[in-house]
Amino acid sequence: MGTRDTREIYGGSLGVGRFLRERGLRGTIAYLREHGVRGAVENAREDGRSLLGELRGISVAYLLLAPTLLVSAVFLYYPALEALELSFHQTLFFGGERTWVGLGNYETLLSSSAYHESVAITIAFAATVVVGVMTISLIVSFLLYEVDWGQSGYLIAAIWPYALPPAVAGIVFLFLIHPSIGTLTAVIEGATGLEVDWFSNGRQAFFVVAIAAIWKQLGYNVIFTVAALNNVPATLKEAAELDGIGRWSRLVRIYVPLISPTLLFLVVMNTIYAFFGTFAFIDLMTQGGPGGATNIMIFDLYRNAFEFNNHGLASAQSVVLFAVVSVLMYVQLRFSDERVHYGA
Amino acid sequence: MASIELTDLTKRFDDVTAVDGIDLEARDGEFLVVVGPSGCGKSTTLRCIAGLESPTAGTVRIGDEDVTAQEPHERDIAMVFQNYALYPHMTAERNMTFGMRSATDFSSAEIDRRVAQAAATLGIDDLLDRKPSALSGGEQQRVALGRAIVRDPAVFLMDEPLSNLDAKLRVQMRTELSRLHEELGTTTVYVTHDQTEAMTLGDRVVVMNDGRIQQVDTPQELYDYPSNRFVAEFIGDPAMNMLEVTLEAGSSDPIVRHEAFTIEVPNAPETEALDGGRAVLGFRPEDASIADRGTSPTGSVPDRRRTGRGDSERTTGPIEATVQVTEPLGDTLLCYCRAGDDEFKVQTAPRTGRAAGDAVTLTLDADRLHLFDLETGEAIYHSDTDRERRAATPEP
Amino acid sequence: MSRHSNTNANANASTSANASTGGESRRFPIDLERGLPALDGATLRAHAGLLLAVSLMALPLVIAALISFGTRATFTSVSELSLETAAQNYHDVLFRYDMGQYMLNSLLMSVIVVIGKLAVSLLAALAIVYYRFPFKNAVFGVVLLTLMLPVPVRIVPLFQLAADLGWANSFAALTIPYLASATTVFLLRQHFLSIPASLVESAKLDGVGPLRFLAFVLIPMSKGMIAGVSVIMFIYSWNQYLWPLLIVDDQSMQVAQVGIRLLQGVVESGDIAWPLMMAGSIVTLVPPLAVLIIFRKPLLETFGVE
Amino acid sequence: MALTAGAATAGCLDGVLGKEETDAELESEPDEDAITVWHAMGGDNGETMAQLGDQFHEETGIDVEMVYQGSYEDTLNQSFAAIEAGTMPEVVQIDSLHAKQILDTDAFQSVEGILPDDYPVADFLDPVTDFFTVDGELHSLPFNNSNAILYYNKDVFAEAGLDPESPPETLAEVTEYSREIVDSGAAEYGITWPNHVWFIEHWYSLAGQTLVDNENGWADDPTTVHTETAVGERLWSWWRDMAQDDLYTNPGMEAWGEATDLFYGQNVGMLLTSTASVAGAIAQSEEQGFELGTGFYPAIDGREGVVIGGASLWVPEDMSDQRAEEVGQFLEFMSQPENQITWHKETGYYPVRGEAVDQLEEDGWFEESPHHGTAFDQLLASEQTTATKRMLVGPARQVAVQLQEGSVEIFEERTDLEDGLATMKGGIEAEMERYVEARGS
Repeated sequence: MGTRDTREIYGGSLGVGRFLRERGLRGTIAYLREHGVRGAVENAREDGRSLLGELRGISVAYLLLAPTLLVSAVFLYYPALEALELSFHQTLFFGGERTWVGLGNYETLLSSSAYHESVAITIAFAATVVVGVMTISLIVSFLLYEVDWGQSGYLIAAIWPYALPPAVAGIVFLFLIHPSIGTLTAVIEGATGLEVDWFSNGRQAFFVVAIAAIWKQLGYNVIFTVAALNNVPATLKEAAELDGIGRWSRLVRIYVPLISPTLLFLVVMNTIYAFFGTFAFIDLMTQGGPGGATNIMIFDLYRNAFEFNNHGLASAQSVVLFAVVSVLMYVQLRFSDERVHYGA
Repeated sequence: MASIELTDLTKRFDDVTAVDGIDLEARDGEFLVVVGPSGCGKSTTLRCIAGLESPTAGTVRIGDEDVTAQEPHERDIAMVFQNYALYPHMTAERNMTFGMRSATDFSSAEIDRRVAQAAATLGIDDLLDRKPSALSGGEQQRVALGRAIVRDPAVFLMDEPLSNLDAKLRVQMRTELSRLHEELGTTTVYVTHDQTEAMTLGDRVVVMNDGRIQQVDTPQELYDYPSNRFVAEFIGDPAMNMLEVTLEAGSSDPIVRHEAFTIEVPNAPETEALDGGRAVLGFRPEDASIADRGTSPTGSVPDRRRTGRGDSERTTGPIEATVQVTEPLGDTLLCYCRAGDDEFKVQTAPRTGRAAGDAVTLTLDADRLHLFDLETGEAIYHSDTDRERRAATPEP
Repeated sequence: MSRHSNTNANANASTSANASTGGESRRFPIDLERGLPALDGATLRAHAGLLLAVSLMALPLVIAALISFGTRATFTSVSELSLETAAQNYHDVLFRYDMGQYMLNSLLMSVIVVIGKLAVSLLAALAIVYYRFPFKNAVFGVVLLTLMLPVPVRIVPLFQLAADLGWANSFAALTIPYLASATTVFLLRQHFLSIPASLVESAKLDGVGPLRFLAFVLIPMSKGMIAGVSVIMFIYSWNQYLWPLLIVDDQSMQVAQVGIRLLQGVVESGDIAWPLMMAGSIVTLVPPLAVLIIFRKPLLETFGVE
Repeated sequence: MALTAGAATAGCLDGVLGKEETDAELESEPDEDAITVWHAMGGDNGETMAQLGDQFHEETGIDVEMVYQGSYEDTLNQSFAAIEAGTMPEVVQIDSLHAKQILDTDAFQSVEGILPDDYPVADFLDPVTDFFTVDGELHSLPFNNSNAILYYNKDVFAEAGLDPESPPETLAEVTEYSREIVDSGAAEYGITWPNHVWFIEHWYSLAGQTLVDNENGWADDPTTVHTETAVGERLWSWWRDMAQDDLYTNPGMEAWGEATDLFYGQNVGMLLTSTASVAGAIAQSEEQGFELGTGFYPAIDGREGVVIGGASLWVPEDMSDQRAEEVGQFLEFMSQPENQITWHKETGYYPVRGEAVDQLEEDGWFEESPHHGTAFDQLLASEQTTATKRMLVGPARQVAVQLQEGSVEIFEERTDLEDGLATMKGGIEAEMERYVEARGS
């Protein structure tokens, strides 16, 4: 984390980091074999600080972290590993009945064209949702920031979808544009001349669900974006106005770089939302249909687990999903390293 | 009250050596100032004394106790920070007492007594129930000082406490700090990058650079007898002029030859060894004076600023130079003069109408010349012979 | 095809705004002499864009509310809606279908999760920011990685674990698995990093212990962030559906979200309960929305992510 | 809602984890001696269940806790989870479609074993006993059974010039009636029904064609589905033509509520759905101001018989004999004629006990409310053949989903008839094979 943070004044590091850096892994192991751990610790730590003092500080640090690490280990990591183990079985009745099939589940996934389609659709869906959410929330937040009065009124109206539970959002949207009994269906058909028919038209279903997912996530993004904009020093806004820079170029050239750490944070959170959090819309509106057009991975996983009681396959899918999202996350963070401007 | 002793104090951060094995002693009750450019290790040294940094090597002793491995609060020291470090959500009074109330077993009556006393000393009685955001910079700094005084520690440690204040307030706070030190007499280590502050506040001044101590001395000694080029150029504003010269044995006194002039240097026994060697001549702008066109270089020169030294006025010169730029500072006029390829500054009386382009003849105060080794920068010669006589007199 | 008519509207707003970048002067919104809000071109367009965006976002809620006033999901005219049907719907939802009880359970669960998660995350953030200890970055990475392990990915083993612990139908099962939170630790860490280092140094000089420093300095100075993060945690735990659905089968313990699912079950059995569904949805939306509105100020002031 | 989290956390920083533990114990442990019944009866039907439970409590003093677990699927999932967690209730209502999976868990005991000795098992209606008897024993207590009937809007019929008293009986007639309705503008569409496998089962059983092999799954685990048969081709081609000519509208996957809503909103002239909605249909038709008609489920051409739907009450294995005896009493109470009659009248599920039927006929109930009788008459008119005995299939959910999604592909003409039928068949065969492989035995 850049230069050493002078805040870290409790605890101690036993000089482990420095020790490793100086000697490299093999050197350290050789040293340990020769002097034993006690000798190494004795030598490695910075002089002048009592070994006991540092050890006490370090144990306090781990004690403070214990609840978080314990809960993470027991209720997040252990079940995740169990899921991995489960993915090598065929299961029935909520995992009660399980027979070992090794990579059987993974083979079915690799060979099933439906699953390949599902992966492709998921990535397209995630991209649409993330881009849609980021652009619209940025525009709305920026307008909110620019407007001098009535801000809190607009704000409440812009962030309330965040409070809406996903299942409820799904039901409400189902009723808004249900092809035959939707409240808005007639209006939309009148206005755009399109035939609202997303029960049978795959592309339409994809966009309808994407719009619902985007709409739900706007609130969360507006909160963070407006907060970040508020943190940008006001002098910059005045300076830009003096130079006569237009509103939208001001947004793109000045504000976006300055709030890029927040935007990066939001891209990561929106990606996780698009992959894992949009299941309710699919489950309530299209059930992955029509013809698998909206069968995103998390829905397929959920249906295998809870409708077909095939937890083995579902676990395999969760492993693949985890891998896909990790790769995407890594790319995002790597890509953004140069673009994100820290310390606004 | 207690003295502070650092022996072979070293502090390395990964690949950077911030403090490189320094030995330093702050006498009991002394106001010791550590001065140097940013990144010279002065703050790190202070933090090692405070215990906020653990030294890579060497020991820290306060009073006669080795505190190197002790926690900061066991060292009976108090520290004042550059940004005051006041808790924004607590009143001034709560700020001053939060530490004592949570970590010591003083009775609250005792604490209240100390707060009242400290507030009186600093004149902040009416500020006690206000929050930092409602105080000015100077007031916040006084509250920070109050927090240190309330602890009645053995040592005060101050990390550039005045640099956030505006110039006028800084001068005022300087006099207050001196008065405070007179009154309390607590041993104080004061870190600053401002050499004027160092000269005015310090009983003694430690000049540091690149993690090493360049010189420790009283302000006037530092000014008059810098131990190397760095101290010479760092102490004193405007800085001492440095000209590359060669030394030659003269008839009676050795001769210093520069491409544009040669001058005699009085009774410099050490210079014989460097006969023909190259060195660096140093003289302060106020020790050079401009002779009027008419008078001979060696005669006494009316417009030379007296430096309060009554004894014999030996001068040396002449140096022919042309004025490049003049900077009127109100009480003096600073002339940037050029002789040959070198440029140097000369401080003369104001309102003498000197202007850029004038050709002038300069004479130097023969008792205020310095020679430094070209490679090491170490001082090899100070023309003033008073040093032994003055050193013998007892400290003020 | 414009994906979202909302973007379209804003696009128009932006194009015209660019056109007149020239003499865009920003005047004080209320022009004192003339007494009228003197809106120049740019602000007018900003308001127009905002009104459109905001109304499109609010539309679903409005329609859901309207449906909850009627007896059938598709109403042709407002005349079919009436206040006493609404009263009837909301009364049924709250009492006959126990949504009231479910919401109390959800409230208790959310409050415990918020307080528990906050305490745990504050301690973790304190350790991560103010302590130096070996493998610190690895530990922080482990905490952040939990973001990638959402409930559906580990639901079966988690259920078996909770069952083995004998936690079925208990508040322990509903709350403890949620106590570790990557987002909260991350946001608190960002906030602690914005507090000047000299404060903790002067605390250390005074000998103030880390926990006292947390309780009397860090927390009072982070009230805004804590309130903001609590809102996010409250809404997250209020919206939990899959895990409570599985681990709780005694309906007196059930949470609001599963209550909606039960209402949906009622509809699936052919009974026309859609207005009830909408009433249930509106009712479950009230607490998180109230929390969001009450705490919107801290949310917006402290959420800059450096 | 004191949410000043800052002060709260500062105050109870140390004891916070302890606080949760005490809260967990405070929650009341489920009352041990009450008989817990998990059921999937929502809304009014759920209320009737609760009344019956209270009545049983008054008569016998044994407390009954009726717990509504959501849809049949949620209840099934909850049961599997409960088997794992060892938190099984005393009685679980399971849909007849999921019977095979419950049997395969070997966690349930046959109901006949715990019913009182003098219980008149033979009094159940033949098609009902036929379905719920496994290896010669009544495995679960038939409780809420139904089949699908045709609901139609007599005013729409009249407006379209159709005889309101003679509803269509064959698919061809349905097409004809629908065209009249749509052309005359009496309603937007002719007919709709929720996209659920139960309706496909009806058409197959009426045509006397088993849907899966091995005697509809009763002889042995089924290995294939009979989509590529004459019946399949006629059914799905009819369905496609109806959809393409806009005579049929798709309310959505398993969209029971949306389908009835379309019918009550008079957007569609005819509706196929379960007799369980008859009470709701009568009420809504009066409210919406149109005259309701009901008729037999339209067949492809012949009428061999309708397949039974609805659910039955299963009893888990592990319980003390004393508790089993109490549950036996409860089951007997629930299937007593009077209770069957109240259940039938309030919900529309037909009575499954002969005595109850005789009682109702004596009271002239079926004349008084003919719509209630339609499904019942349809049941009595059905023969007992392997085709009319609902399929017993392990991966029931997958079979249902594949058939339902496959149908959409066909009637939306995203695939031609032959490929559509073949894909459904292939997909289902794979699932059947996986199920047997996973179950092992």
